[in-house]
Amino acid sequence: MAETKTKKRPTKKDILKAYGVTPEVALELMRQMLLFRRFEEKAEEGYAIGKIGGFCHLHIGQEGAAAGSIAALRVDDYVISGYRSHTQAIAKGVEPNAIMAELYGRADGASGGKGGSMHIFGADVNFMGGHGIVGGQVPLATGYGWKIKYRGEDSVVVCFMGDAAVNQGAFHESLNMAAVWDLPVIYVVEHNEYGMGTAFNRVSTTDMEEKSGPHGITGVSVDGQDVLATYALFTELVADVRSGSGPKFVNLETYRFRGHSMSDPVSGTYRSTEEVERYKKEEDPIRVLKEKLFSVGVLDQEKLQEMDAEARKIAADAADFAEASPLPDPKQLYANVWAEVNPHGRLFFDGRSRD
Amino acid sequence: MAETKTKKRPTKKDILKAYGVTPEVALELMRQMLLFRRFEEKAEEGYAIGKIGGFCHLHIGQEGAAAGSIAALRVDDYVISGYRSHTQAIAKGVEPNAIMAELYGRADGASGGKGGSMHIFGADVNFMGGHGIVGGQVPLATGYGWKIKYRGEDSVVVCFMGDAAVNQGAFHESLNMAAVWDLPVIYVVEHNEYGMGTAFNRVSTTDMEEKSGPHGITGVSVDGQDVLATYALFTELVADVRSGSGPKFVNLETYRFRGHSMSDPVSGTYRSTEEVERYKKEEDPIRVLKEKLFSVGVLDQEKLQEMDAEARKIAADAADFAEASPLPDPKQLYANVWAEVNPHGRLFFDGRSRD
Amino acid sequence: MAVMTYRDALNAALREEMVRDPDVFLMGEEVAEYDGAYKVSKGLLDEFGEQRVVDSPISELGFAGLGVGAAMAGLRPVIEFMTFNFAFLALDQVINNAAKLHYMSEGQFRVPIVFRGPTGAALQLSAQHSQACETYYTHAPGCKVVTPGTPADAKGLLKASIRDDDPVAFMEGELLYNLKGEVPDDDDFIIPLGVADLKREGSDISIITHGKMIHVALQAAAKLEKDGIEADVLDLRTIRPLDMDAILTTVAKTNRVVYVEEGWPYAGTGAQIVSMIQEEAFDHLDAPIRRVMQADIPMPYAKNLENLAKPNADRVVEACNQVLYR
Amino acid sequence: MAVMTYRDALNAALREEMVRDPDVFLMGEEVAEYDGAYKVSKGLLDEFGEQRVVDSPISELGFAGLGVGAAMAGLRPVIEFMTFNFAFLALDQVINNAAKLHYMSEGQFRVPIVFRGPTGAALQLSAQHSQACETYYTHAPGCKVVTPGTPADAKGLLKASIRDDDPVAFMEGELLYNLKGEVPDDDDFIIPLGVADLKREGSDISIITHGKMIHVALQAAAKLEKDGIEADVLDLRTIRPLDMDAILTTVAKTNRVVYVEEGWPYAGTGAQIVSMIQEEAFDHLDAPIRRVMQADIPMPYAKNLENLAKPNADRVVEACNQVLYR
Ligand SMILES: Cc1ncc(C[n+]2csc(CCOP(=O)(O)OP(=O)(O)O)c2C)c(N)n1
Ligand SMILES: Cc1ncc(C[n+]2csc(CCOP(=O)(O)OP(=O)(O)O)c2C)c(N)n1
Ligand SMILES: [Mg+2]
Ligand SMILES: [Mg+2]
Repeated sequence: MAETKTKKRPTKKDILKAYGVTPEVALELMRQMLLFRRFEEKAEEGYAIGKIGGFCHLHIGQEGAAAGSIAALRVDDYVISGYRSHTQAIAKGVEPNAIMAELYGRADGASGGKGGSMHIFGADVNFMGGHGIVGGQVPLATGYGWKIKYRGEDSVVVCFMGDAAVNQGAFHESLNMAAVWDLPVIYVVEHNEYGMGTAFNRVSTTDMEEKSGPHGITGVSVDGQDVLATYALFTELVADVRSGSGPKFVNLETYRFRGHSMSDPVSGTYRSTEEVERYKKEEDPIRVLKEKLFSVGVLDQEKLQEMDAEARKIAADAADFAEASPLPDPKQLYANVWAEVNPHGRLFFDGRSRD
Repeated sequence: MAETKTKKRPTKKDILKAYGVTPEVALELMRQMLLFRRFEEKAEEGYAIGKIGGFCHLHIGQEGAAAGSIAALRVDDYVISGYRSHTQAIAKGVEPNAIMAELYGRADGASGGKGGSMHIFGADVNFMGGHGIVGGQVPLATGYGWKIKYRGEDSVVVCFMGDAAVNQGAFHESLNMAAVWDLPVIYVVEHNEYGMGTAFNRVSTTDMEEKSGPHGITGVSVDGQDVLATYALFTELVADVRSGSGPKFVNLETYRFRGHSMSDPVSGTYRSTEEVERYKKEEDPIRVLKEKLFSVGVLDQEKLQEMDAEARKIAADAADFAEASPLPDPKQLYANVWAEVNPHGRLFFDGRSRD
Repeated sequence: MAVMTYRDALNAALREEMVRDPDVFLMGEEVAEYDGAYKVSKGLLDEFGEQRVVDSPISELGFAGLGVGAAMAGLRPVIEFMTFNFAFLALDQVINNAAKLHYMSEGQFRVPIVFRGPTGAALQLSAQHSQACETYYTHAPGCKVVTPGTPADAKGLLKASIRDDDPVAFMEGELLYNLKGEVPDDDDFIIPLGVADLKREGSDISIITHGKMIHVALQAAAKLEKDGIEADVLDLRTIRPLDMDAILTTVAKTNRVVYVEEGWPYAGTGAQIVSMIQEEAFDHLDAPIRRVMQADIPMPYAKNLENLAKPNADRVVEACNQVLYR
Repeated sequence: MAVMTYRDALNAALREEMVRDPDVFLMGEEVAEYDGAYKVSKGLLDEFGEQRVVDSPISELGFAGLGVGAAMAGLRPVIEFMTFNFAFLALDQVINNAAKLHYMSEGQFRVPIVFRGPTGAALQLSAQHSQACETYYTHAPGCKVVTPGTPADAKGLLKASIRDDDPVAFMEGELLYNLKGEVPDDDDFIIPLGVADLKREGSDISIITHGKMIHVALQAAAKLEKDGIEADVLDLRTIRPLDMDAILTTVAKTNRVVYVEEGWPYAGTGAQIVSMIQEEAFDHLDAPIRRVMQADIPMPYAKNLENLAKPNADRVVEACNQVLYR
């Protein structure tokens, strides 16, 4: 399976035109991917020194997904994801500082320190999380699509999930409803070949593209390591969906360069070191884009280093910000359990004092 | 939708040969369908006079499904179904007396009066119920398939469900597992066009046959009102599955002549009286078979009446048996909650005396 | 005041709230064209159209989750479970999403959703269709639970639940749908969540209960009255929020308590309430509290066994006599 | 006696039972090639092959139900939930099928299945990954619930659970997997379900608890000891069946009770136990029973908040002092 992933990509001079992408957009995608990479490397550091706890799932190697898809969205479009979602949050506009502070479990975190890595939210920029139950976000995304249609709006929802999520009933129930009610949702599988240690072909006898078929939604595949191709596809899909063409399903082929979470080895158990090394060498989305942009003269080593330095600075600043942010006030322990505290009756039953 | 159901059926002299069915089998299928019809009419009577309570779902109009499929099975093959399952229980060998007594809630009922219409079981003849949660039996069927493979046996599982069940996550999760592990299960949708009052095309944008596609299981459709066609298909499928060809999916097209359950009107709300009348006239599986057998001289009016009288007698006897059977002993109230009552510790918490 | 059935009271509550707030919609199996399996939504499709009264596929997990998403997005969904027995399939969306998202996001999202439908046993529906499911919802913080026992309570509480900004499991009784009672006409007739109702006054013993069981409790109280025993019958109405003040008041008055509940005993709502009473009113208790519950078994089909399994007035009277040491 | 971790004790129990009975198999996410997310099934794939140690898709409802079917059919499945947090998705199969089929069929089917995995909070896993899920399983008759707190108990109880003819929810603690303790070597070392264990003896107060919390209770007892207070620490070990005799014995001895549990308070196991003690040992109680539980909130991520939310020894000591009127 893994062996067949290398795709033919345009390499000629007019490459950006072939993708229908301007140099500005291409550079912005590079800028984003660099930021994602440096940010998550910083998170890795934070985890290693015990500043970050719990589960922490990185997108390193998969940066093309968030960059290529979310760049095609408007601010009033919605993005929702699973527990591997730092880069999508950044792409949608959640402040890196707030994300890092959330990873650190601090008061200035995106979720006030209550969510952690798996539960980043940014309601103001329409980033709806950050969900920990595999497949659990898929019905929620469908509900956002429902609301858009209900109100006659023209926003679009992009719902990310991992390849293992398509084996959850929630996925199938949701896609069927989205088709029946013609909801403006793009369901995107970040197909990185593995769900934890389980290769996709060990838990499915069919290809990813076929998974949406019974619900009347055609699947389309894209090389997610090629951010330009991803961007081009999403530009088209988002326009289609916005104009009322109903739900879509995208098989975004990608690969994760790190372990499943921080406690999982990168390779050596369920996948070989050679496999990972080959992907890192040939399928790094940043390198793939860099080579293209170098070849057409839109980017050079110096400019790249400048951009990278900027990315590193944002990431370092985020870590500093997080470090400087206080722990959540203990008074917050009982805040926001209930959106409405009724004037009558008891809502808390632990018998503890709450101030 | 409903309008397109009438199928071309062989009408020529060598009709049985065309189906690959012997006269004996054809007559046996007729005998069974008559029994199903008369049995359930008796149940209707019992319900009308208050002998039967709760939910009671009839197969009237759908007799071809159980007859045509289960006749192709061996005793050591398994059948499992939903809450509409009287005829499947009879076909698999549960005594009509025991089923009727169960409907009456009596001690001699198939489940000792504890299950009722929705929960008929016959472990001795490998009829595994009788399940009330839509789609809930589908994972169980998959577990039976697992056990057959685990033990290296060559039995086959037939799992019935209604058309609405394919929208349950349990369906998709099960079919995927069955495909991945190559389990000997035939999943059969009794597609009677409606889930309660909801026409299938209101809750699906695709045809039933496509529902198993993403799991790598091809769907095949059959005219379930043509019991010979049903029998022919199942004979073939069962042989295939027994020889190791893996799971199958059957879209068995049929129609229910009664309301969803006893409290549901036959027609006038979600479907027209004309629609129901047309089906009863043109698509009654008993009549369809009768016309065939009359036309080839395997059956005549006299013989049919004889068979019908026999069926009526079995049904009437079942009602008498049920009526004569005592209510369950109150002592049974607490029996069989636990298969193993541990020597230590409390298992019941109602503080009541249990003898 | 109009006399109407519990069913019509629910219907009126839905209609009024849908008129009042265009963000309210109803989704579930058979709620539209079929008027609801128990006809609670009768006429609403005609009045509000198919965008606001929506027949769903049989996908409890899916449409419950769709409702949660729609609520996060600003709508106020009413999700009907044909019965709560089927909602086990949806529980992940209720507990892990609806009940937690407000907290996990530090208040960025509200989830103003009502999950409603019948809970508990009807008549001879046997094990998979006869469960009182309250515990599955009360246990987790973040979800409110409402169990009305009369038409007026059904109406006033459903309206309050729809207006509440938190997820509410609104649990009805199939056997109550035909029950008639007086219901105030006022469009803004609201019964606030968290206020118990003393359905009968007495001073000898407190019978505490909720939902369908209030009628059993009242029957028992009538029987006790003939024996010269006067019972307080306290209807909790909502079990989260819980009107603990009302509970402590009746306990302080009578010093003797019987708790009546439809469901299974182990870790039921009653266990919680008994536990709190003994903690907070220890010195007021003259006798141990007894609970009258369903037999601790899956519900059997046969009519005689089912009757034995359910709580009834005689059992309540017996428990009261024990608590009164008579 | 060998000293081994809780993880290895579980592993040994699985291995021994798989050797003993060819009908026992293990299925779940990552249990085979990955050795289990928490390495509980390490080496079992190599030893027993892929028909008996099976990696499943992420389909909790599906593979739990597959297990129930396989159990009805005569096998003895051990179904691993990576954690019980994910098992909400499977609850319909556990409650509506596993727990009821024996009754509904009047004993025609047995469902000898074990659902196992960690329950409760680990470290900073936040709201969706940090739930103590016992109540969802204890409430319904038909399902047994086991919560071992030590390596020896883990081994003896898992073996007993696998051999038991009923469905068992076997709930482990992620934070216990590395805990070391003595474990008898005997291949037939079984701890019968329904037998509590007095983990510490004292006569002033009874601390009743189970699972991971026994260690918190023992810490609290050690602190109390310094203050001259001697506590009984009763580890229930299995919460259905429940060793009520042991509970009543310790209550009769000390007349004062604190109950400690990891989960949420409302309708937790503790509520049930308090309710029964007050009913069955009313006259033995010298003070109200207090419960020490998780804060009644979804679990927050931040370390300081998480620590505040969890029960700890100081809270237990405080509750004991209250019960002792000190
Ligand atoms: C319902 C549920 N089951 C199991 C888990 C544990 N788990 C977390 S991530 C994961 C693997 C998911 O893989 P995939 O969907 O491919 O996403 P990826 O991690 O590769 O991005 C598992 C099994 C969970 N969080 N939720
Ligand atoms: C999970 C679940 N949801 C809802 C119901 C209520 N219900 C019982 S039968 C039924 C319709 C099922 O239709 P279909 O699958 O087509 O089977 P049919 O009745 O036509 O045989 C519904 C909604 C249920 N029993 N289980
Ligand atoms: Mg993956
Ligand atoms: Mg149907």
